[in-house]
Amino acid sequence: MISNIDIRMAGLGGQGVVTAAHILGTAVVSAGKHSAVNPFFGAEKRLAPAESYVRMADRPVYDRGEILYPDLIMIFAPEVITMGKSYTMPFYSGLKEKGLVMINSDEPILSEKEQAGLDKLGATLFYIPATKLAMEFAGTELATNMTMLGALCGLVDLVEIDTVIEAVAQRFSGKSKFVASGTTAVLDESIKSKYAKVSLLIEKNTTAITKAYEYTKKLNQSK
Amino acid sequence: MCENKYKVVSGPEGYLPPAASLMGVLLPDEGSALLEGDIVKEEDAMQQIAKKLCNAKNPVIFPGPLILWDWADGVIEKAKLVKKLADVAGAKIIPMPDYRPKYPKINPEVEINPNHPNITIWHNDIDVCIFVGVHCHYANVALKIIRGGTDCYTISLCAEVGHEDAMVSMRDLDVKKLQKLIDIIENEKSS
Amino acid sequence: MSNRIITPVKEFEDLLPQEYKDLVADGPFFAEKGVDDLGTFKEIMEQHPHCAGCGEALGMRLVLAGLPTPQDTLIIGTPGCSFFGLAQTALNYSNTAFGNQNAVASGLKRMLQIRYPDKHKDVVVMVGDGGIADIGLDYTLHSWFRKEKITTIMLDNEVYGNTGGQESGMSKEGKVLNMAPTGKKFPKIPVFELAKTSGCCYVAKVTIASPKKIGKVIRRAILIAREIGPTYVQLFTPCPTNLKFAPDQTLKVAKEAEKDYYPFEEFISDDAAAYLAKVEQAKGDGKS
Amino acid sequence: MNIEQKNVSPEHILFEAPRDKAFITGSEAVAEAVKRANIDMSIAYPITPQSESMHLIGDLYAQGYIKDYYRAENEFAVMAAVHGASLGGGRVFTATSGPGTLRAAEMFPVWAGSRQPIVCGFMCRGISLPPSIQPENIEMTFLLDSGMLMFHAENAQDFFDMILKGYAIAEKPDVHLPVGVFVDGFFTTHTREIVMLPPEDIRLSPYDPKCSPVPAFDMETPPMRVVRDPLLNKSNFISYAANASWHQEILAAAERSKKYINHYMNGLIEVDNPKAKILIAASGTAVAQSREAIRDLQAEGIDVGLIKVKSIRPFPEKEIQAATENAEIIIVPEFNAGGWLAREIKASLDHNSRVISAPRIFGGMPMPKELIVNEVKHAIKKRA
Amino acid sequence: MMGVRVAEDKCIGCKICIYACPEPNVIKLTDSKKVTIECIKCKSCLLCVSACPKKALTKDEA
Repeated sequence: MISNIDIRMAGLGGQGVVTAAHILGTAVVSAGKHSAVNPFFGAEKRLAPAESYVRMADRPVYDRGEILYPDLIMIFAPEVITMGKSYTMPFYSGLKEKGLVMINSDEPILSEKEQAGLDKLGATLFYIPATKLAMEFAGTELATNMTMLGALCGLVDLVEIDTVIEAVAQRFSGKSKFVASGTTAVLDESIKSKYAKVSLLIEKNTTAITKAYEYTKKLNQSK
Repeated sequence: MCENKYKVVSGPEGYLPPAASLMGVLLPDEGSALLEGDIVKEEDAMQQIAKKLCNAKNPVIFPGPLILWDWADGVIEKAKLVKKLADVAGAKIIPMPDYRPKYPKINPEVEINPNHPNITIWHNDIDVCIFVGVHCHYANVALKIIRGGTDCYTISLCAEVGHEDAMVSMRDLDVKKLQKLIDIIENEKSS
Repeated sequence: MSNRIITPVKEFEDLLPQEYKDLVADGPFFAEKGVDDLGTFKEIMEQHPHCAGCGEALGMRLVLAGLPTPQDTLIIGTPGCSFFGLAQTALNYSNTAFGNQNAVASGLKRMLQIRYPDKHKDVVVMVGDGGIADIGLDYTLHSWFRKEKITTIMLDNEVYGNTGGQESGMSKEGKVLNMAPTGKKFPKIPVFELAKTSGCCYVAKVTIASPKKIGKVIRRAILIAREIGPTYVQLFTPCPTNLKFAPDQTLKVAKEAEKDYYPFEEFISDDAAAYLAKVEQAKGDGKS
Repeated sequence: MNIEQKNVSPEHILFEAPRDKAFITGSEAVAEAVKRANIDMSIAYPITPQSESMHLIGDLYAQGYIKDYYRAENEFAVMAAVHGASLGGGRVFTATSGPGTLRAAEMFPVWAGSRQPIVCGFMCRGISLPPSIQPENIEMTFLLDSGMLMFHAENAQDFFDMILKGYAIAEKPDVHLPVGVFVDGFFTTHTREIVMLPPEDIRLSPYDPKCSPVPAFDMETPPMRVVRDPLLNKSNFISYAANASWHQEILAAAERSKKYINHYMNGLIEVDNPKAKILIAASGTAVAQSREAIRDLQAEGIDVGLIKVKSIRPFPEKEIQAATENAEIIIVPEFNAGGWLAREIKASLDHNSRVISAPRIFGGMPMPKELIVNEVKHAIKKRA
Repeated sequence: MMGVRVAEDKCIGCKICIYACPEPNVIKLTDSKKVTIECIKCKSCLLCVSACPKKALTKDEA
C-alpha cells in the first residue's frame, strides 16, 4: 500500500471534487492512517474552477492549504485543460517527477506541448471515461466524482475499495451533517433529491465506484 | 511558605502603583492565604489579622453590597458574624452600599465608595480596614487606590479566591472560617 | 419581584446612609408609585450633574417615576448626557459603546427570559436622539423588525449635548449648530413614523410639558413590551445649554413645541390595545 | 426537544473523558465544542470563512442544545448583543472573521472592561482592499491590546479544545475576561482532519454568575446601582485614578489567567527540542507548516527546535525568554504582512537580532514547508 | 446661596413645580399640602418659579 502521497483534484464547481476528497480522506483515516483534506479556498460557484486537496500519510499530517507539489493529479473535467477552467496553469504545474495524472475524458485531449511537459516529468497519464461510467451505472453525471474515486483506487493501491464504499455510505447517510461550505450543503440536497431514497443513492454510487474500480484495475493490468 | 520578592505593604505607593499581580504576586490555592504578597497558612493570616486589628488605632470594616442586602440565603448568617467580628475587634463599620461613582460626592462619615475609597479613609483616619462582601472587581479597584494614596493596612475577606492588592487576603470565606477568625481575635484581645 | 436586593440585612440597617434608608422606607419598591405621587416618595434617581434647567434630566425623572416595577427594570443607555443621571439611579444601568443600545438590550432581554422565564424583566433603552436616530439607527430599527420585547425611549433634545451642541438628525431644519454652521439642511428624522412601520406595537410622542401623559405613556409602553412586542416613546426634552435659552424657559420651549410641531401622538396596534384594555381593567386603575 | 447531557467539570471533559476519533473540519470542530459547552445563547452574522460554523451552531439551537440563537444585523450588533446577553448572566458564543472583526472592534475592549467571560471564535482572513476572503491573521494585531485573552489554535483539535478551555479559564472569578480563540481561516476551518472528541452526552456545568467579580445585570444581585462600564464621569484626579485602577485590574486579571492556562492548556507555549541552536517560533497554522519543515530539516541533519505560542494574550514573555536561552537563530514564520508575532517576540528578548521575521505569507497564499526550510538554511549560511 | 423661597400662604399644593424640577427629591409636598424645597440640592434654574401658577415661588436672593 502506498503511503505519504499528496493528491490535487481539479474540476468544475458542482462536480464533487470536494466531496471526493472528503470521502477519500475519510476512507484513509478509517483505515488507520492520517489524512488532511481541504478545498480550494475561493468563491464557491457552480461550474467555476474548483480544486481540492488530499494529503495522506502513515504519520501525522501537519501541512495544509493548497498542494503546490502534488504526487498525483486528478482532472474531473476535460474543460479544466481544454478551456482553461483552472486556476492552476498548466494543469500539471508543480507535479512531482514520475507523478501520475488521471483525466476524465473518453479520448486524448492533451496538446503536444502539454504532452511534452508531462513526458519531461516522466509522468504517467491515464484517461478515464468517468462521466460516461457515471451515466451508465449511476444514471447521473453527478456521480462522476464517484467513478473518479473508483478509478483512482483501481490504479493506485491507496486504500481498500470497500473502505471507500463505506466512507460513501457514511457521507450520504445523513447521520452527520457534512459541511465543506454552504454551497456544498445545498448541492447535497439536490443530489439526494435525484433519488427516492438515500439508500438508493448509496447503492447507485457503490455500483458506479465498483465499476470504475474494475475498469482501471483491468487497464492497469493490461499496461 | 512561598516567598515573593515584591511585598504588598501599606502605602502610599505613589502616583499609580502597579497591580501586585503584575509584580508576580500569585493568589493562593484553596486552604492558603496571602500575607503581604506571600502565600501562607490560613491560620497565620488570621493571626496577622488579629494582631493588626488589636493594635489598630482606628480599625474599620467595610461591608459591601453582598452582605448589606438580604439578597440570598446565607447572607444573614454571615452578616451576623461580621457584626460580631466588629464588636470583638472594636472596629467601626462603614458600609459600601453600591458601586456607582457618586455625585456630587460621598459622605465619608457614613459610607465608602469603590471609586474614591481614600476620601473615607483619610476623613476617618482609618489605619486598618477589612473588605468583606464586595464584588472582587470593585474590591480590587478600591484596594489599588487605597494602597496608592494612603497608609491604611488592608485586609480582604473574600468568598472567592482573594485579592493580591490587599495586605492580607483570605479566600473561600465561609461562616466557619469567620467564626474561627473571631475566636482568634478574641484570643489575641485577651492575651 | 426582586425586592430582596433592596432589603437591608438587619445587622446593618441602621448603618446605611440616609438616602438608602429613604429608598427602602419611602421608595417605589415596596409600594407602587407613579408620576402622580412625585413629591411624596423617595425617587430612585439621586443628585446628578446635569445643567440647571435640563429638560433631559426632567424627562428622565418623570420616566423613572412612571416605571411600573423599577425593581425588575434594567436600563441600557449610551454615552452622552443621559449617562449622568442614569448612573445615579437605583436600578441596573449600563451603557457600552455609542449607538449599540438596542442590540445590547436584545441580548440582555433574551438572556433574562432564559434565566427568569417566569418573571417580567423590563429591559428599557433610554438614550438621546443622536444614539437612536443617528449612530444607532440600524440597531434601533433591527430590534423593532425582530420584534424584541424591549421599550425604547428617546430623550430628544434635538442636539448632541455632551459633546458640545452639534447638529443631530433630530435637530430642527434650519437650526444653526456646531457642525451645521449654515443651518441644518434636512428635517427631523421621522423616527416616530419609522417605529410605526417597523414593528413597534405601541408608539408615543410626548413632551416634558405633559408630565402626567409621560407617566401614562411609559407605563403602557412597558406593559405592552412585556407581552406583545417592541414599544417606542419619543420624549421632547429641550436643552437650554446647547439650544441657548434661559434655564427657566425649558418648559415654555416644550409647551410651544407641543403646540407648534411636537403634538402628543399615540399609536397602538390592535393586539396591544386589546392586551392593554385587559390589564388596565384587571388593575381597575386605568392608572394614567 | 430534550437533550440528555450530563453536566461535568472542565477537568472531566478535557482530561478524563475518553475520546473518539472524528474526521471533521475546523468549522465542525467549533460546533462540536459548542455542543459540549452548555451555551445559553449564540448570535451570528455571516462572513466567510466563519459562516459554516455558525450555521452548525444554528442547527444545535434547532436541536435544543442552545436556548436562543439569531442572525443579527451586522458584527457590531452581534458583539453588542452577546455582550448584553453576557451581562444578563449567561454563557454565550459567537464568531467572526477579518472585516467583521474590525467592524465589531469597538466591543472587544468593552467586553474586557466590563469583565464578561465571552468566548468568541475568530476565523482570521484578509481585511483590507483588495478585498480578500483568504487566510491570514493580520486582524489579530488590532486586538493585541483589547484586554481580551487571545489563544491561537494550530489545527481543528486545538480549536475544539481551546473553546472549551476558553470557558474554563474565562469564567474563573479572578480572571473573568473575554477569550478570543483564533485560527487561520480556511487552513483550519475548511480543512478536514482527525480530531479526538469526548462523548457528546456530557457538557460543561452551567455558568454561575454568582461567582462573578462583577454583579450580574439582572436586578437579582445587589447592588442596584452599579456602573459596569468604565467610569464616564468628567471629574477630577481621583476619578481618573479609579479609571486607571480599573484598567490595571483588567491587566491583573490577564496575568492571573496564566495559572489556569498552564493548567488547562499545558502551558502558554509548547517547546519541542529546546536545546537546538536554531528555533522556529510560531503560532497558528504557521506551527503546522513549521512541523513539516522541521521534519525535512532533521532528515537533512539540521537540528531545529520549535516553540508553539498558544497564548498570545497574556503573552508568554518569560516562557519564551527561557525557551530561547540557548538559541542562536529564531525564525518566526507568520501568516500576515505585519509580522506582529516577531515584533512581540523581539520585544520580549535580549539580543533580539537573533529573531528573523520570515517568511511572512499573506494574501491567502499557502506557506510551503520549503519556504521555511530555505529561511533556516539561509540564516545558517549568513551566520557562518 | 442659591435657591428658591416658598410663600406658604400662596402655595395651593398643586405640585406643578414638582413636575417641573429637573432635580430629583428636591421639591417635596409636606403633610399640610404645601411644597418645601431642599435648597442644598437646588441648581437655581428657576423652572419651578416660572411654572408656578400662583407665583408662590420666588428666587431666593439672600
